[in-house]
Amino acid sequence: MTDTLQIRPEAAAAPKPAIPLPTAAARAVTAAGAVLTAASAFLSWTYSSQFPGDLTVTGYPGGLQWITFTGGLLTLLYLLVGYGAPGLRGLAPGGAEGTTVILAVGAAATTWFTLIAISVELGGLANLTTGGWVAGVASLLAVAGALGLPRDGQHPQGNRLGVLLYPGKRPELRPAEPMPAVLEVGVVLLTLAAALGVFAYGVDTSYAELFAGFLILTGFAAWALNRSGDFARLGEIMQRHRVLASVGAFVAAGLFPFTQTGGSAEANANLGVSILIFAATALGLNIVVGLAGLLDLGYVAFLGVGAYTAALVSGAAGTAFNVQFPFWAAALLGAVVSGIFGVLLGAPTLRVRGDYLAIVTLGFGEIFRIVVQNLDGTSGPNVTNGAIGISNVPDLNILGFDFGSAHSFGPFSIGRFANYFELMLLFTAIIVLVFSRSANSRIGRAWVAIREDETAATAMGINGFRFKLLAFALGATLAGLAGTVFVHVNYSIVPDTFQFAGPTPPNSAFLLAAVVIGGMGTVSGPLVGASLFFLLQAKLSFLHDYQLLLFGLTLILFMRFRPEGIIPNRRRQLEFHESQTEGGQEGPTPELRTAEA
Amino acid sequence: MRNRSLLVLTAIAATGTLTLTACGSRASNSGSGGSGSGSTTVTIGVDAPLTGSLSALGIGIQNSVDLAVKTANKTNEVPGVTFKIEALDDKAAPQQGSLNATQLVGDSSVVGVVGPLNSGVALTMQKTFNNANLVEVSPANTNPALTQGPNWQTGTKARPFASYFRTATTDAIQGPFAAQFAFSTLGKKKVFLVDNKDAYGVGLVGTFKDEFTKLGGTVAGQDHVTSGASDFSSTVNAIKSSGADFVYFGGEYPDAAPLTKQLKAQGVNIPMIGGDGNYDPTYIKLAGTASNGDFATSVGAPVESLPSAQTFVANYKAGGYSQAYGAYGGYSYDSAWAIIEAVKAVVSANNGKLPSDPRQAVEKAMSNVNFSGVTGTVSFDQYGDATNKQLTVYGVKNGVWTTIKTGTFSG
Amino acid sequence: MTDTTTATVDNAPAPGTPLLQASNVVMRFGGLTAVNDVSLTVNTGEIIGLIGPNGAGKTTFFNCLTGLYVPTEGTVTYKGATLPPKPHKVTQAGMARTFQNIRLFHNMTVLENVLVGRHTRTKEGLLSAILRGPGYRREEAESRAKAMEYLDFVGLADKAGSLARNLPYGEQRKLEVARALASEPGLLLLDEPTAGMNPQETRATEELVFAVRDRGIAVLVIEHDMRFIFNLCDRVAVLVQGRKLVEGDAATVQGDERVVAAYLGTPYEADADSTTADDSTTPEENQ
Amino acid sequence: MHELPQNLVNGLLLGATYGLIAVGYTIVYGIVQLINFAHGEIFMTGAFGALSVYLGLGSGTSMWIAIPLMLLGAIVTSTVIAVLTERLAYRPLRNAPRLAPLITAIGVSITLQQLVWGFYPSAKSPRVFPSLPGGPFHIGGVLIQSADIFVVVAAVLSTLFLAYFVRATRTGRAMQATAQDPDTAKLMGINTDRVIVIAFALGAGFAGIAGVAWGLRYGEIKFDMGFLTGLYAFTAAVLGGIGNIYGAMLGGLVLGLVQNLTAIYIADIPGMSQFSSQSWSSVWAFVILILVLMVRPQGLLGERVADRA
Repeated sequence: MTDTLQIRPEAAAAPKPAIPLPTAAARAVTAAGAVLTAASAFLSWTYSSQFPGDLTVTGYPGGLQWITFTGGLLTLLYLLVGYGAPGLRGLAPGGAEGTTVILAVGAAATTWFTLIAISVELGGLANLTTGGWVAGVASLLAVAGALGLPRDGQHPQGNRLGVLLYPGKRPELRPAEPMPAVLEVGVVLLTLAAALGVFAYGVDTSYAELFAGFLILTGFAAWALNRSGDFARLGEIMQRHRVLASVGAFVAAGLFPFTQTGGSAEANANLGVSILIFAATALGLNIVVGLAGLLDLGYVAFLGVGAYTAALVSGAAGTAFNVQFPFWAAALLGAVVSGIFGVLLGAPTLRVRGDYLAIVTLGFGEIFRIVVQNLDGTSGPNVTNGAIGISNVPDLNILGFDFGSAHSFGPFSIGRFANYFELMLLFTAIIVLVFSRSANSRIGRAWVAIREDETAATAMGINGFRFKLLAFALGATLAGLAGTVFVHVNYSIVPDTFQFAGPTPPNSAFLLAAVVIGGMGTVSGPLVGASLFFLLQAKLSFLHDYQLLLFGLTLILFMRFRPEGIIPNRRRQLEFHESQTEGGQEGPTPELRTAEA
Repeated sequence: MRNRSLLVLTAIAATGTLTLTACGSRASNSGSGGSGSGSTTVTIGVDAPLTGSLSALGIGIQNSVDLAVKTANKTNEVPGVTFKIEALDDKAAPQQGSLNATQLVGDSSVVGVVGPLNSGVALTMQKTFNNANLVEVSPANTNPALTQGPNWQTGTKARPFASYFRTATTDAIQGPFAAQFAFSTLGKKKVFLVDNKDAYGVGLVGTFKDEFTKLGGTVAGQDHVTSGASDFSSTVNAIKSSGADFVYFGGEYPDAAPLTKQLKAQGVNIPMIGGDGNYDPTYIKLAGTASNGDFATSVGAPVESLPSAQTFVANYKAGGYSQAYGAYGGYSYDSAWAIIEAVKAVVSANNGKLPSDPRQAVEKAMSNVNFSGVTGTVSFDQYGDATNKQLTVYGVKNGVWTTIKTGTFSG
Repeated sequence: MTDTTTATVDNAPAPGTPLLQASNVVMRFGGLTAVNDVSLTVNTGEIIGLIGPNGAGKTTFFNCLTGLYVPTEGTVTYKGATLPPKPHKVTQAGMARTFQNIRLFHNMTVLENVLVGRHTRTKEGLLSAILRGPGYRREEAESRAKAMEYLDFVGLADKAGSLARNLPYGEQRKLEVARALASEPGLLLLDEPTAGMNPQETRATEELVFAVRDRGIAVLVIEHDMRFIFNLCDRVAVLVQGRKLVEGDAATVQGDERVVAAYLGTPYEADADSTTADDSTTPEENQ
Repeated sequence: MHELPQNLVNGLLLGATYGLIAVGYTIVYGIVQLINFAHGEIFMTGAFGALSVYLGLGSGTSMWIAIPLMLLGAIVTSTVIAVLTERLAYRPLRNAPRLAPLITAIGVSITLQQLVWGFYPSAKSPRVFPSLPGGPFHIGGVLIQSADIFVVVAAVLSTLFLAYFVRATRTGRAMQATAQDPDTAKLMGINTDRVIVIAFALGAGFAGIAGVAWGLRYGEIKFDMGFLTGLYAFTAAVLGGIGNIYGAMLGGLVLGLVQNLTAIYIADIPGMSQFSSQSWSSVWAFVILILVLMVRPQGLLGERVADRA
């Protein structure tokens, strides 16, 4: 292997810390701050139990205090890593000091978010007890200390993002020597368990403040782990154990309903299955948008085609055809019918001009809803029962397993929505498989080639029209497949669900956002993007009136500043594995195509 | 060694998050603790669009239920039981409705739910509530299929969900009532039917048409418009050339107002009759003078003619709510009160104590509820529909809605 | 004789068989005649050069050969069959090209770029890609082996995993050649392969072209660089203002006064002229 | 009979409004090959700009004074917003992959719509728009409102102005040159950035006029009126041949007729009676779009342009 990479390419000399402190003093201040922050979570922060989570108890943390507690501990951990504590060295291959700064700021952010939320909701700073003030001051102390730490990482000059770059960028890393296989497997499993834990906690957050605090800390922690290089290391290990990691990820996801107990279990399972449907559909859209570079703005209509098809053959009372197909046949039919619609729509459009597709699909999304509304027997033949929709779609029963009722597995019992969660997980796995396998094949390479440069792709013998149509139809098919589950989960289907931009997912605009914000062309991007997006709108419902506005602005800002989405382009990883035979097609980067000008 | 430390990190992260998960539940427990000793607190859920375009209606529903709950607590309506409300925002979206339904079902203190506003939302909620025997009372759903099954029109009525009730009057009553009014009172025999393709409009026009033709009237023509459209000129022309002597419109005022305006501008001075979707001051504001002479039916007697309604209005004002109770305030109050009455019946049947799982009992008690509410006498028939069939016709005179006729639908 | 065998030296057809024949090609855009009655034959085993000042219609002519344009008049045949009017079918038939301004798939790796070049020589569809049967694995492995071989041939084997856009300029040119070769062409069309290169790089390109020819692949080169062309080509054709001025070996062309006049006589005008014939094609290409 | 003349007139009037909006799509697309999804919202903001001017004038103002001011308000509002979005959202992406500006356009569209919905007073429900005095007039059995006359005058004057602008002014010719070949235009010393801004501004101006016309004709405006109308206008632009200004007008007229006539006369086709209602008219417009793409992708007046994809 030729190693053309440098560990630390000519970075400018690291700038001075923001607060001039001797290193030892800085460490001491940070440590004190971090410990105090964590400890303050055991104090009472406010007098009134009115604030959700009841932060009045001294002795153990509650609600948002747990978030602060975790933030304090993480800061301390990476401070110790930077100090070179035995057993921890190497936890931050990309530099611990920058990581510590990020975590300290993250901990302070959640803490102050909590304090401000208390003051605002209960009316005034007077509602904070001494414990609250301790937490606030301690978290700031940790930040101050961290700002006195020596700065590591790369510090490119003259960037507009300013303060965001204070922690520095992670230097390029040399791949680590593999660990013993047992250890690596352990790491993979623990990572998956941790991911499941974080996800389950996020879904289970029962009030908006907790979710917001959770989100703040998770965001900062993700940034920190990326900065520290731990994500890169984990990525390497995952790459080595790809099969285990992907199978494990699905098993972990499958365990999600079992982590949910008590009254909110079904509600959380319902949330879970809704997220899965949304995410799987977004992944289908990612073939069209991310791989082939075609903008489909009416994608939810294909979900609708699949859903209506499945509903019509579900045996629901009052539908035009009084038939009941077995679910496998209904699912297949839904997918195929949806795919046919994709071809019918794509064939005339894709032949002409790529960007006409965007507006034609936008039109189709609207028309689909209007047509479905009209096919009610008075203003058209009765197919869809019009605006009233198809109700009372029966629950599935596959091989004697009744999806409508609760089932117990040993000590665990899962309810209706958890059943559908598992079913949808299977469908998601299929869609992931289709996506990743087609992406890493002759077909996927042709798509990406078309996306990158259609003229050059054509000159390489790729029939542009045919492959664009294939991508479009495949995307439609997968959405149709997701739709067949969708209709059963919701018992019913009405035309109003299928809007371009509506209040809740799935709708075409949100699907596009999940793909764009998550990361175009990646598998995990839309999954993460969809989960994040869904939880955001579900948990922070007070933002609902501004939701679409924020959403529009987010699209603009992402396209401007981070067109590759939140899942970073892992292409660079490939550079370490030059004999690498398989690599995901990652999203486009803000490349300037000046060469062609 | 660096490899080991990675493991350590992961372990810490994993245990940390799992601990968090385990401990995250204190919040919800302590949140529902409530007040007073010796008194059981039960929750009445509310599901309505609290944000978005329909939020005015949704908040009206929420506030009215809140008023009912406060009133019941103040008068100690059910001894030993304190009520509280939990309002969830369904954003007028079926998916959110489904999520809310599971959440309300999961909260064991919930004994009944008021809502939703939209029938599309109701479709996704009904079965979830029904599986849990949790009573749901909608103040606003008017589609007959929700209570009488999808084949109600062909005469095979079958109640799909025993837990679903409503205080709103169905299209099956309002449409025919309007038909009788038009045919008998106004003496108009030729109608042009227009609906806006939403569930409410389609249902209303369908039932109107059946009754009107049964009475001997003729349908001169029919058109369907897309909700949200602006240009109705083709519809107006169709009406003009049909020679109809009035228009029956199924839908809401944002579509009805421009239609009646464009109709009159083309010189077609025939009245438009609509349902309670048209009965809104904005209708007159948008249509201007073109609305003069138009009619709308609405459910229940006019507020000023019912003392109970006047009390409600006064109490609502006194309650200090920042938003109006809206079109469904009275029904929402009655819906909540029906649940309270049912709980009362359950408690008194169980020696003054609420059973530990009262949902099924409450569902049973609902069918026997009978009280004088804001909108008249509240009770439910074998399908869960309100038995109150009192309706009122309002007409636009000089730019305001005025009461024309109050009557009870029969037949 | 199949397409695939032309790639290897052993089975190379006897030199001298006509491979590509363009006869009386005329290309008009509205009122502008960009290519006027040009005929050109490329025989197997030959390296043919096509030169001319800016705006002479070289690229337009080139586009007529690669199926991007359908000539207004005249015919182009490859191995005796009329060239299909679609670029992708031209490649399928056995002609591969590079671009004047390098057009790689920037966000794909070097290896993937070459694998895309294998497109016409592989046929696994979507279903087999998803099912990954033994046939698929075999073909994919074979494709990768072949692709690596071409990378090795152009000297980029050690960069297989890098992103194409991270390659230095000269290597990007090489990659374009490797990508074109991967489609196992009988004729390779190079559009200004040394544009922007220093003398050493130009030398290396020269050798690469010879090596390509030695694999039994005929080459048609469009170039500005006279020295490069005259070193390289068996025959050179000169296009001026859409017409073929002369055609012959290096000495003949170099000695022709009209060629000298065409190159020296209209230098500035030629630059301004770039807006007409030659560059009228760029908008299509540039998108 | 269904009063054919009246239907024709109504269709043409609707179509003229579409045409005014379609011009904006066609100019911008011709120059930067961007489907400016936000153009429908530009139209909508123009209408709200005009309404703001009207409300600011006070109720006593004569409509003859108010109308020119409202037009000015509409044009200024839409132009400013269009130029701002071009400057802030689209220009930084000039060299980005082609998907980026399209997605940005979607974002701009939603943002503008939500800004009006959330922050314009009482814009959550339709807002009443003033109407023109006078009328209606009977002309040969056809009833014409005074607002209809406004639409006709606006459409005719705008088209004439545009024809003059493109043919006879330096900027207009620069625009044509840029549309044909941006790179060469740049080489020839044309400031393409400026041309692009002018294209956006020009399109927005017409959209603003269309906004006023819309408000006057229907008496109300709403925050989401730009979405579907924009879609129709784009269809009109494609129908007429994208890039061709007269084509946009022609496409608009044809589409308006199609929408109006299908809603009534499809019923006369045996077996199709159910598909003839106002609620199907948008479906027919869409079918027309697909048919045009299949049969004559360059549009009615368009020349064949090689696919730049």
